[in-house]
Amino acid sequence: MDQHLEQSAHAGHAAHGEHPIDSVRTYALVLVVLLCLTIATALVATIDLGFFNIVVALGIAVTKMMFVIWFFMHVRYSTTLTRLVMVSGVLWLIILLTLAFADFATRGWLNVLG
Amino acid sequence: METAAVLERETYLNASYGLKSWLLTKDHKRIAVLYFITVSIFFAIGGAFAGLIRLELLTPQADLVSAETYNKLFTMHGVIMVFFFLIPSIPATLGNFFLPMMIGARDLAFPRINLLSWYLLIGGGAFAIFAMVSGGVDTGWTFYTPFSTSYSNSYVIATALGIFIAGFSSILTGLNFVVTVHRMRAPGMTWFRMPLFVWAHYATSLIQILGTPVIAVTLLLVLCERSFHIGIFDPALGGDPILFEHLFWFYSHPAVYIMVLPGMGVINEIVSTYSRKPIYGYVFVAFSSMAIAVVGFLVWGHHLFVSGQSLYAGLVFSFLSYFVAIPSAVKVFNWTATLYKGSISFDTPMLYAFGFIGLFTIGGLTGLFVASLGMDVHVHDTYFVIAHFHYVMVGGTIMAYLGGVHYWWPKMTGRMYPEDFAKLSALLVFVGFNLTFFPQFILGYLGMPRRYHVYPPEFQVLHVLSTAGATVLALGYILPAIYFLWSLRYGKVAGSNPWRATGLEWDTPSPPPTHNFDRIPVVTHGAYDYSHIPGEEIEVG
Amino acid sequence: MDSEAHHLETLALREQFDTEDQQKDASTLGMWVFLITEMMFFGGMFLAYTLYRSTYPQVFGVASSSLNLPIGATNTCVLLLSSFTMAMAVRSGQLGKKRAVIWFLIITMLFGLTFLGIKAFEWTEKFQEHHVPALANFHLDGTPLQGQAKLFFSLYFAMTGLHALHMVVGVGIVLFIIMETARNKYSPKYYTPIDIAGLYWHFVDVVWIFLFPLFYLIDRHIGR
Amino acid sequence: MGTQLRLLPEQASTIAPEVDHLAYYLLAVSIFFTVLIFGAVFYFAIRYRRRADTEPPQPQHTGLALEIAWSVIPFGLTMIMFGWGAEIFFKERRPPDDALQVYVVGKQWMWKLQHMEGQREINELHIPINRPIKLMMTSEDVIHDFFVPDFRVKQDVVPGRYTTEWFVATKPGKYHLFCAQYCGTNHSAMTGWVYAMSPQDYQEWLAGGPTGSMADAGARLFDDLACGNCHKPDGTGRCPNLTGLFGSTVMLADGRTVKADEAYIRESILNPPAKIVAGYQPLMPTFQGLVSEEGVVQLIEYIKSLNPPLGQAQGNPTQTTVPAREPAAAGAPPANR
Ligand code: HEA
Ligand code: HEA
Ligand code: HEC
Ligand code: CUA
Ligand SMILES: [Cu+2]
Repeated sequence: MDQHLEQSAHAGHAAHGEHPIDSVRTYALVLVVLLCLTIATALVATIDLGFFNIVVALGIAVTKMMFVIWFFMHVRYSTTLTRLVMVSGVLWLIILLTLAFADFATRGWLNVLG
Repeated sequence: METAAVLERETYLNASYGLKSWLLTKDHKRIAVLYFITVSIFFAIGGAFAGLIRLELLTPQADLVSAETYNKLFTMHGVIMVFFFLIPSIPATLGNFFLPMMIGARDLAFPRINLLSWYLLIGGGAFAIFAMVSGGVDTGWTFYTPFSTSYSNSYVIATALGIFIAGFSSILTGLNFVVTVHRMRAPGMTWFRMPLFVWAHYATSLIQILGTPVIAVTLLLVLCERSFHIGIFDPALGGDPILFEHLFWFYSHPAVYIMVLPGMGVINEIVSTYSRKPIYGYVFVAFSSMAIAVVGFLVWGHHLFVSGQSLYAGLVFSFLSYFVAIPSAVKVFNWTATLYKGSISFDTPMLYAFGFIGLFTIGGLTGLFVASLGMDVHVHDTYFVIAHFHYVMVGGTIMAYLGGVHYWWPKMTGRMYPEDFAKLSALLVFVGFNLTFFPQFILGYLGMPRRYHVYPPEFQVLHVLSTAGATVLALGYILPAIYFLWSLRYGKVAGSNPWRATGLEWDTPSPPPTHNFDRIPVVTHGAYDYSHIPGEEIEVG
Repeated sequence: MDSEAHHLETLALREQFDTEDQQKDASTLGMWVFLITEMMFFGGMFLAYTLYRSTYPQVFGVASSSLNLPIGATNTCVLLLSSFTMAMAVRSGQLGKKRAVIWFLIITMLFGLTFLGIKAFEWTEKFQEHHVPALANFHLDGTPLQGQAKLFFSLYFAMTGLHALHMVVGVGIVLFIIMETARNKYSPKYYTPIDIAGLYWHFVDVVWIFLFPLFYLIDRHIGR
Repeated sequence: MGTQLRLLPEQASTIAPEVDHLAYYLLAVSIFFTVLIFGAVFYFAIRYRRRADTEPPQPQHTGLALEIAWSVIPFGLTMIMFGWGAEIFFKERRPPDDALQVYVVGKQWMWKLQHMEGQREINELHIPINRPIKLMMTSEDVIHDFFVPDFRVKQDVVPGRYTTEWFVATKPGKYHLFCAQYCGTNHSAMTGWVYAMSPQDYQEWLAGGPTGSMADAGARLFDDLACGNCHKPDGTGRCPNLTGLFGSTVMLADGRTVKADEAYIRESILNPPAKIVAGYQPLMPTFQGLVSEEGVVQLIEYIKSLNPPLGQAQGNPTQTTVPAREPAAAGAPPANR
């Protein structure tokens, strides 16, 4: 757990100085990776992999997202709290989707209408 | 002597004068006052609608208003009460005022955003009022599709837009509180030294942040569908109207905890102060707020048991619904245990707290009825549900709100309210409330459906009781409105700590100075430390 | 402890805060919290999308392949480029290079506008192809299920429209930051607003990173 | 009934006493805790009232055992509520196979009901007692809800799909029928009566009605809409033979299988391209707008009547249009979206 959760804010902020500044090279590399992934995903979409089209498309999207938030959004230097905020956001989205699908996906079971 | 002190000292009230100094203020206390005035007006409007509803239901036939008008009445009653009164009520007034003070901060983290939140509420309210005066809206506060998107001929768009905007007010308040609690605590104010009021508001804020955007986007989709005829929920295109219900309740169930958690926070402060004891099981109560906030997101489907949702989803949602009941039960038991061996006084706020504990218990327990699948099939959309939620929202939250306003009135205004009248109003509210809503449980079980303008004559007796109760209840609400105004001028001057309570907000003069504390406190012990009884006064620095 | 309650307010240190670090932490946290509200905001639409896509995979596949893939991919690249220049602007802010900040932000803004321009072009295309669900002449070739096809395009317009709206707001924010930078408001000690604007911009990029495969890519093969 | 005060609605169905028993349990738990809390609050408040303003407070420590006890015991009680409620719910939701079917179409602001024998009613439902009645319900416009308090049953009626509700009435009498889902201006007027009658009375009532059954009406409609031009009884032509369709498992062109229930047939008529039968071309035109929801249910009854008498029981097809590879079981795509 982040120490902020345990200590008062005033006592805890000493730990947060400036985070290091990334080099231009890092950013440029990230950009290249992102562009390559984009081209890759667009190309893969034109071949028929059946169900795996979805897996690949979303897999690449998640990878791209990770690159953007990890480098561009400086999450690699961020506090545990920030990461916690992010993770909980994703978690809540998952709650919304799964529990809603608990309904949609099981409607036809049991052969009872409605 | 005391009067002189109040008059000479600079307080947040006399720091500057003029309308502009209020409308452009960044002081969380002034913004809280603005909110207080705003939500009071909304409550009066919503209450007026309730009055008309009750009058119409006095007889089985339609004799006061037409069916159309009646539908608009309960819709606007629900919309105003929920979105423009109850959700902002405690957090934006008492929370805004006292949360920073309780953690020893000079203000919220983002004072400008705080002011913006108030303007958003006003803006949203303006749309809602516009919709009301230009003809009203008749969808019910739940806006079920396809009625709201394709069939209703009323001002759905303006109302939904109003709620949409007010939603952002709520989101920004939540955001502000979360950041404030994380980043603005005074030295020594650790998480487990925070008053439970702060914990409750922190939990509330999480719900506001995670839930409100979903209702916003849902209403946006309704707006699009209604204005551009694109069909997202339209069964004619293969769309699913139940999807709307899922999206709506994903927010609106957690929203009921936005409404009740702050009230529970208030009750913690009151019960502790008037029994001069720390809240029994502090840690459990703190975590129960968080548990309610989290688990509250897993149960929304219990509003859809008979909607055509799948059996299995119903099963899951019913099961999970019982998990929210436990943290609520933990709170009730801990409050009761706090009274044990306390030093209990019967000042008005404590009477409201007793009222809250009792009525919330009844409301919550009837929540267990409706969470039980086989039972809900019978009572869903009947007056049983109406009674359930008025018990938790009116018997619960409004009791807590009134209790809190009485409790902190001396701090906010520097004046005492008249104790005898206050006790009378607490009594009127309690009696009136029960008379209004208890008969509705029976009505509901008998099968009286909600949102009915005319009804079979055999239900009349109970409806008459209910209307009679509402009259008493209205008196109980109007009385405080009068004596609070009266007290602003004629009330006894309150010292900094009239209740001899603990808590940083009582460590500063009443009314507090602009930046809350003359010097930022250093906290050395947990909340509710009654190892000695705090003094009546502190020196005015 | 800080007993000076009424210190002078500056941009870098507003009066409710004790230290610059505290203020910076608060602002960053505030932005992240705001971003998860945005995420839930889009989340409602993602739910609608997921439901209908899984209910009508066939029609959605056909509709997907009617979208213009080269243009969608180009637009994705434009947005990624803008994210890069945004990251560079923040970096320059950290280093206190005022001119670089301004230039990078201007490029970012231009990329943003390019994205919007291309999007506008795509939408006009949809009007010409009769793919606008609100219009009476709606028709999608390749499937008899016109109603469900309408659902796809309703979601398409709602989601890309909302995304575009966020871009417009983003461009406005960048413009504001450019002006403030020009007025020397920021320094290596206080560049939080640039940082925060960056977070917002990247977030909007991330949303597109998902919209692109969901609308343009998945099940594209079904259409052909 | 009159205007005298009642506390419980009549128990007029087999499920009603069960629901009431559950209610008694819930009530008992509620009364217990309400009395406990009110009692404790009153007792402590009086017993420990403040006697002097300087009274020293008595510190007290949290009892872990107590916290656990008052979480676990209520939790146990709620699990009974859950289990019991769920049991009744499943009973309420799963109609027996031999139920007498009645079709219900909700519409702003009236109930339209059709019996198999051909009787049609508005805002009134006549049924025999002691016989399971299954309502097959849909709506022409917005969501409604078919609520009979004395039977303790309620189910939303949703446009675009079928929902069901069933019950066994136990007492002859006249019972309220309410629309319990808000549906617009005259929602509170969308009420009616359910007449539960002894089997003999019911037979008499039936006899007083029109002669043609629902299936007959469906057959006429089948002719009027010229369905028969394609769907020939001998199964020739480019169209599937509808004989024996109902209850069978249909193989679709995209490889899925569906169970041919009411929802499937409704969809086949109103939105034929949604599910194409394997081996056929999507030639069938949509009948959306040409046939009302009532017409659709008549057609469904007609198609059902094409099944040979032996195969009456659902889920036991005597004949399938296309040999089924596997029964539409759990996991198959839901047919009734
Ligand atoms: C402040 C608002 C609030 C609160 C706190 C609650 C709390 C609860 N609600 Fe309620 N509810 C509403 C507001 C609220 N509700 C509204 C507005 C509606 C209707 C909306 C509409 O349709 O218009 C509604 C409707 C509603 C329904 C849908 C009914 C229907 O439409 O058919 C259900 C179903 O499960 C439900 C359940 C619950 C449960 C289980 C709780 C629990 O959280 C209650 C927990 C509390 C306790 C259990 C009491 C304290 C405990 C004890 C004293 C100890 C003993 C405890 C046990 C034995 C467990 N509520
Ligand atoms: C916070 C929420 C809240 C509050 C406080 C109330 C308060 C009251 N409600 Fe409401 N109610 C709802 C939320 C609330 N309600 C909701 C969400 C619905 C569902 C709507 C729907 O179906 O869509 C509903 C529905 C509802 C119905 C059902 C209508 C129907 O289904 O047909 C009824 C019927 O009795 C009712 C009655 C009352 C009464 C008598 C009060 C009383 O407590 C009100 C008493 C208050 C007053 C009478 C005001 C008196 C005070 C003043 C006038 C102050 C004077 C002002 C100054 C001096 C400045 N309400
Ligand atoms: C133009 C010819 C045509 C007409 C007219 C027509 N149908 Fe069809 N019908 C078809 C074809 C071809 C199919 C098989 C392809 C498919 O599933 O859509 C079919 C399939 C069906 C099915 C699904 C059969 C199965 O085996 O699963 C039903 C039910 C049905 N039709 C009912 C009707 C009804 C009722 C009408 C009149 C209101 C009607 N049809 C009119 C051509 C027609
Ligand atoms: Cu139909 Cu209410
Ligand atoms: Cu709920």
